[in-house]
Amino acid sequence: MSAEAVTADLDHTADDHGHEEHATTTGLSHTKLAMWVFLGSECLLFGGLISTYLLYKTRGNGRTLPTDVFDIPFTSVSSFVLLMSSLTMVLALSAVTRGEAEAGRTWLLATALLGGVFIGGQVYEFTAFVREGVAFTTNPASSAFFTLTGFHGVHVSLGIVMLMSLFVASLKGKLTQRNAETVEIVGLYWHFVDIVWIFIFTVIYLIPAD
Amino acid sequence: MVSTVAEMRTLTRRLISWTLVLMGASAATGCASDAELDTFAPQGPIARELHSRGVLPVFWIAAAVFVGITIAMVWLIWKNRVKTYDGDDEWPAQTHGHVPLEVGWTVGFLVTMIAVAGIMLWSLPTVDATETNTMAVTIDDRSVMWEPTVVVVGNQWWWEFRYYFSDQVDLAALRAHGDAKTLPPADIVTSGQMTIPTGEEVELIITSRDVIHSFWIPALNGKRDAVPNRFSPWKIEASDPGVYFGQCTEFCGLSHSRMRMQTVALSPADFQAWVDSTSTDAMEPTDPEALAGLEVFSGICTSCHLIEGVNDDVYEGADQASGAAPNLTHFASRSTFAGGIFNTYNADGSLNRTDLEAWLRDPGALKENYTVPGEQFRGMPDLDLSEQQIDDLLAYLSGLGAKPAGWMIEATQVE
Amino acid sequence: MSDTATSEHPEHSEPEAAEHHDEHHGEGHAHPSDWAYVKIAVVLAAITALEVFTYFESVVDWGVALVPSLIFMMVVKFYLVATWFMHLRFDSKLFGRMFTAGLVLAAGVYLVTLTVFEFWV
Amino acid sequence: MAITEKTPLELGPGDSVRYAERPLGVFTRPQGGRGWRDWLSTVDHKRIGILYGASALFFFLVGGVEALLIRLQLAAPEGSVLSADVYNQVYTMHGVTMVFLFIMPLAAAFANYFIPLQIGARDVAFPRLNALSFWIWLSGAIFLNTSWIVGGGGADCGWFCYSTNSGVAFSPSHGVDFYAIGLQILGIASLVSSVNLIVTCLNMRAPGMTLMRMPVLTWMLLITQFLLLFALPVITVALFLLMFDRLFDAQFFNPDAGADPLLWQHLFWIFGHPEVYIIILPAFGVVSEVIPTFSRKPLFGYEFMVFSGIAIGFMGWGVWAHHMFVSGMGPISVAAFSLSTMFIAVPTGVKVLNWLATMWGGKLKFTVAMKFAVATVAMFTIGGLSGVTHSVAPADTQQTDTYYIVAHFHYVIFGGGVLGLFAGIYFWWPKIFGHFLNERIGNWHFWTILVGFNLTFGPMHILGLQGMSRRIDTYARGYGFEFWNMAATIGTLIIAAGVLLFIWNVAKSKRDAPHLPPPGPDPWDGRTLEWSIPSPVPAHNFDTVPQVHGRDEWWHTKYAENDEGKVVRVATVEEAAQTGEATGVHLPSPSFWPLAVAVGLPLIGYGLIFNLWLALIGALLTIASLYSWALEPVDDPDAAHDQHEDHSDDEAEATDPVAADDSTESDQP
Repeated sequence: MSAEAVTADLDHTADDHGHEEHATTTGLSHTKLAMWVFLGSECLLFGGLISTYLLYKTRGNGRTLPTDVFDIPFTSVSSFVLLMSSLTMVLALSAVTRGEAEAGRTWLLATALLGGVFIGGQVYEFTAFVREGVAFTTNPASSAFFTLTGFHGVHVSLGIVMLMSLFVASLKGKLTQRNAETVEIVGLYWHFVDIVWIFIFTVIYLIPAD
Repeated sequence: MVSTVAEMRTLTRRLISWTLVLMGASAATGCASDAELDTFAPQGPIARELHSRGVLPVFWIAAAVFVGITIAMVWLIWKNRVKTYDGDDEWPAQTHGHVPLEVGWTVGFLVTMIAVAGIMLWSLPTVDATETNTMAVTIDDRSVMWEPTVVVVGNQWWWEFRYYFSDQVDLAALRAHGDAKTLPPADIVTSGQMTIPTGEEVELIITSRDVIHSFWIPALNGKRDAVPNRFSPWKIEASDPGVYFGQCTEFCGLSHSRMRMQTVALSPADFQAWVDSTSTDAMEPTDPEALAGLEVFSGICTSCHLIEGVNDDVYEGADQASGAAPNLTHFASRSTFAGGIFNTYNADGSLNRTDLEAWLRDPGALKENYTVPGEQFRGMPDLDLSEQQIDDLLAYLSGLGAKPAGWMIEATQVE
Repeated sequence: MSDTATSEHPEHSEPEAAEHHDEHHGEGHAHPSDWAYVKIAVVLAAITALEVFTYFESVVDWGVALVPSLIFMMVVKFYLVATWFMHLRFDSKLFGRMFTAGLVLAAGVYLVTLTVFEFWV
Repeated sequence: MAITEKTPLELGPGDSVRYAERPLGVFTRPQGGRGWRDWLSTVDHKRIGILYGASALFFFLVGGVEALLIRLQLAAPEGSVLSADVYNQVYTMHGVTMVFLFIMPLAAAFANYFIPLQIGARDVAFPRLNALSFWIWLSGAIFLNTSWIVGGGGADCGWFCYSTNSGVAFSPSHGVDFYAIGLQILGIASLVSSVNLIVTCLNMRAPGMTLMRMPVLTWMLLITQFLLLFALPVITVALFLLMFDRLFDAQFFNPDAGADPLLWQHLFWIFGHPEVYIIILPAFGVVSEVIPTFSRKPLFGYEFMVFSGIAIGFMGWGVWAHHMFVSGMGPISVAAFSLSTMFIAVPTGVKVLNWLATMWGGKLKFTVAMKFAVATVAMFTIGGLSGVTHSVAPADTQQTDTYYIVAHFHYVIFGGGVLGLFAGIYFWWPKIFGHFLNERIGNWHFWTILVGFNLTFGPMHILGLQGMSRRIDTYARGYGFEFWNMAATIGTLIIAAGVLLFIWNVAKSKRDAPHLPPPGPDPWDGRTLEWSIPSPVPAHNFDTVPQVHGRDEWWHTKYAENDEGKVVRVATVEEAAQTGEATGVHLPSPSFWPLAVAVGLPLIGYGLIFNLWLALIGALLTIASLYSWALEPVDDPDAAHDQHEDHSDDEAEATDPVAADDSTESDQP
């Protein structure tokens, strides 16, 4: 998508600094602004899913609730993993910005791996819950739980796809200092997914249901 | 280009059409006799107060603002219009704005809306506040003090009304533990027509067994939705005996338009009489045709319909067989059937065999319905009855309950 | 950079443009060092540990303070990630405003919705 | 950082407008310029605007036919034109079509075409994403309507689709599935487009075009984009819950399992009420351009118009539950939402008076555009005032879900929105197509529409107060509904005649155009930048990007006030207008990938409903297209300036994740 900034970029022939920031009214990059605008929108999406769960969390229809089968120590570990992936993400950006392609690549891979561990944990958690009698269709609480955490999981997975794409681009030598901004934008997305989980971890898992 | 005269004429016409719309609204109330749902013809204290406090004042305010803006606009058009700019180099004064003016009309609108807010707060109690009123009702030879309350249950596409005299229910209890599909047994369960005593504020507890419906008797109060898994309070009151019409107003699926209801207001004495005759088990048939009809009912209809004294024992306290069909114990005491869309009796008081037979022959032809495989029927299915079975059933059903009074049959005639 | 001076266009009145001016260039030097990021991460980890610690009620019973403390810790973590890792501290305020608009709106409408179900009856 | 003199929009060296021509291996980008195929690959905001407009008008006819069917059914008691089943589908699809497939895309047409022109930009921030928005919207629109053929009929739950009636047990055909998935596809389109246009508005203004100098149309469209940005995720959540319930047996709306049907209503109306302003604000913007032009005065109280627009947009978030006054949500909520609803009337009233003040002392020339604009103000006032009458919650218990409400919102949406957009169509037609619409037929069009509209919806006020419920497929004799229903049906036929007149006008104007003098750049003596460039607009929009010194920049180029405050002409249009003969402007290259991405989404939709393998194919197509898009060279590096060769290549490669992010992940993982 940052490719689309090309209108601005290509039209602006006289400026040989070649950075599209020069081109815009606010001085901000189109792409970065677009990402922030989009993240503002995402707040409403996750807000809706979280609210649905909070409304329904005790509606079990006489069957097991998600809160009955939470494994807080386990989820704590995967939450911690996701939190630390934000660190590796920001280190990746830092490295790419400095022009250290190899370090950047390593940190990108580390971020993707930590994200993968988180997703693996989620898959394990889901299967464990189903075994304990909390499936997607069990009751309103379980439907809301799986939908919320599932949406988050899909967001993380897409983030991993993006990170891996950056990683491949980096392997081909195409991820240079010049387009550090692309890393930054993927990073913004990644951190957003992380802060959503910070919210979910506290509000859904840690705060007692009653 | 159209000439000025022609445009002015059209403009005038437009003005007239507007006036007509607004005036027509109030004029329409004049012909309330053939407009049973008219919201401008309140027939009880609640509706009257709602009308005079809530509806009319804000209409007048809106009308005043409308007239003001329209006059200003028409005057501006009339005064400032030009045919062409050709050859006209004169530009009017270029006013960009005027802050005091802007502040002025902002405040003006604010004040107007504060007035409207006042109207709202002033009229809110007319629909929200409830009074504690009790009346003595004799039930099963016992006199009880009854706080007039009716549990109203929406179904696709008919209304059920439940009366609890002996073990009164209240909103809080129903909200805490209630389930519209397994409500506690009631003294009287009827459908299509809700009977209430005049001069008493009747609390309604409104819920639904399937989708959202809305209970509305315009002459007696506004409407309230019937939401599954919720019990919502509402109230109505009629000043005089009479029949007040209603229509389900929340879209509730296929035959939404054919879900109607009436409220029958009776004097307290008549109400007691209605309680006496309606709280009993069904009458035992005597003549052979009706006995054959009971046979048919027991064989075919009991999976959905319930008649107390016939198949209520099968359902162990539940007076609603499947949750899908009206209780027929006192079928003949109601002057409409099939969700309030047909008359049980002709205007002369004879049984309306035409519609009853047609209904039993193929209900779907009169009121669309469908069946979801593995689910309940949505609406009454075609039971493939023979003409003999239909005749027998009618003989049986027409004997269930006391025939309503002549004035009521006349007043409930629906087309 | 020299060609970006706002004074060239005095009629240009957007605050975000002016505010942004000295911050946005060269992410390399405007942004904190890797070490700073690691320090933030350590703080985040510590808070998370504390959060998880609340779960083991047998050790310390937080009583009524539990929920407020959890929410406070959550907000701190949220804030740290947004301001440091997402660079809101260093970047144009416009970005933060776009995000905050969504956040505040979401908080507003959903809190009202949830309370309507519980309390506004 | 501030604007530099070296703007991106400045002309580079070169000889003519040209497109990338050198093929680049396997990912050759399509070449621009010729034939119908170019419409499929266009990334030009003007062409996309025209595509939006044309498709929207097509769906206006579809929705209009549905409206006619409704009115024919209701013309007389016990109507038998449609069965109850078909009626429910038709009225549902009428609402969905008019809202999502007509007014929103027509407003999007204006937004696409005129935001860049009014702020002095060459295109939107992300041209390919812009194309993507349109194609996704179109694929969603087609998907939604294929429900008639393959889904066992249209959705039959009303456009509001309240739970639990939207459940499988109560709506067993696939119509509601198509509704749930179709609206999500449309939502992605609007969301992508809103991000794009917000960035465009904030980031691509010409030098000197500060926010408070932006034309009011652009302002209202910008507010609309923010409303879309924040409202769409909410309906997306609701639609996902509905879809999961229907297709995967989730329990979100199953009351037997303890679910609360009011959850849907809250989510729907948190979206649905801002949606009302999404519909009406663009029309307010159009009216705010047309009335000043034909009053020969600047808009009265520009700042107040802008801030009242913002206030409406903002307050629109706090009133949603006024759609639920009788739902039983509780008296405190009812009172609170009733109060908040009332005060949204304040900024709206301010707008109306400012329009009148603009006409005050002006020289009003009643072109067809001006007639539509003034009618918009008048009709919207009626709709607004009837809205005030049922903001009083207790009064609303008598009025909600009756034809009074139908009358109210048609006065707002048709009387305000549609008439306003028609004003815009007549006003900007010469700018877009280079010839006028016929004013004489236009007059007929205007008066038939206005009369037909009032005859259709005016009587509905009365019907509603007489107690006629909404959404009923038939009514019995004896309730006093006969006369006004017949009147409304006749009114609808008159509207239909007006629409036919409009179609005839479009055809005849085009046929006559060669024999008539061209309108030139500035046929109406306009005020904003789009009138400073040739009609139709050249592909590159501006030869040189204007330096903006104040509001109504173009008008001030032509006129000034002398010492006595009199307006004198300082430049003729011929002197001041750009010629459109720029050279060497480099334009973004067209691309087929947005279309390809958009084709994948309905396949996913059909797959979810009928067979998951099909969804897999659709998903693969979408993903493959997204990657192809990302890998596609952003442009031919040799075209116009080669110093960016390295840059564009890298950008393309590195870009793909972000592209994937913004276009798919937002709502549709």
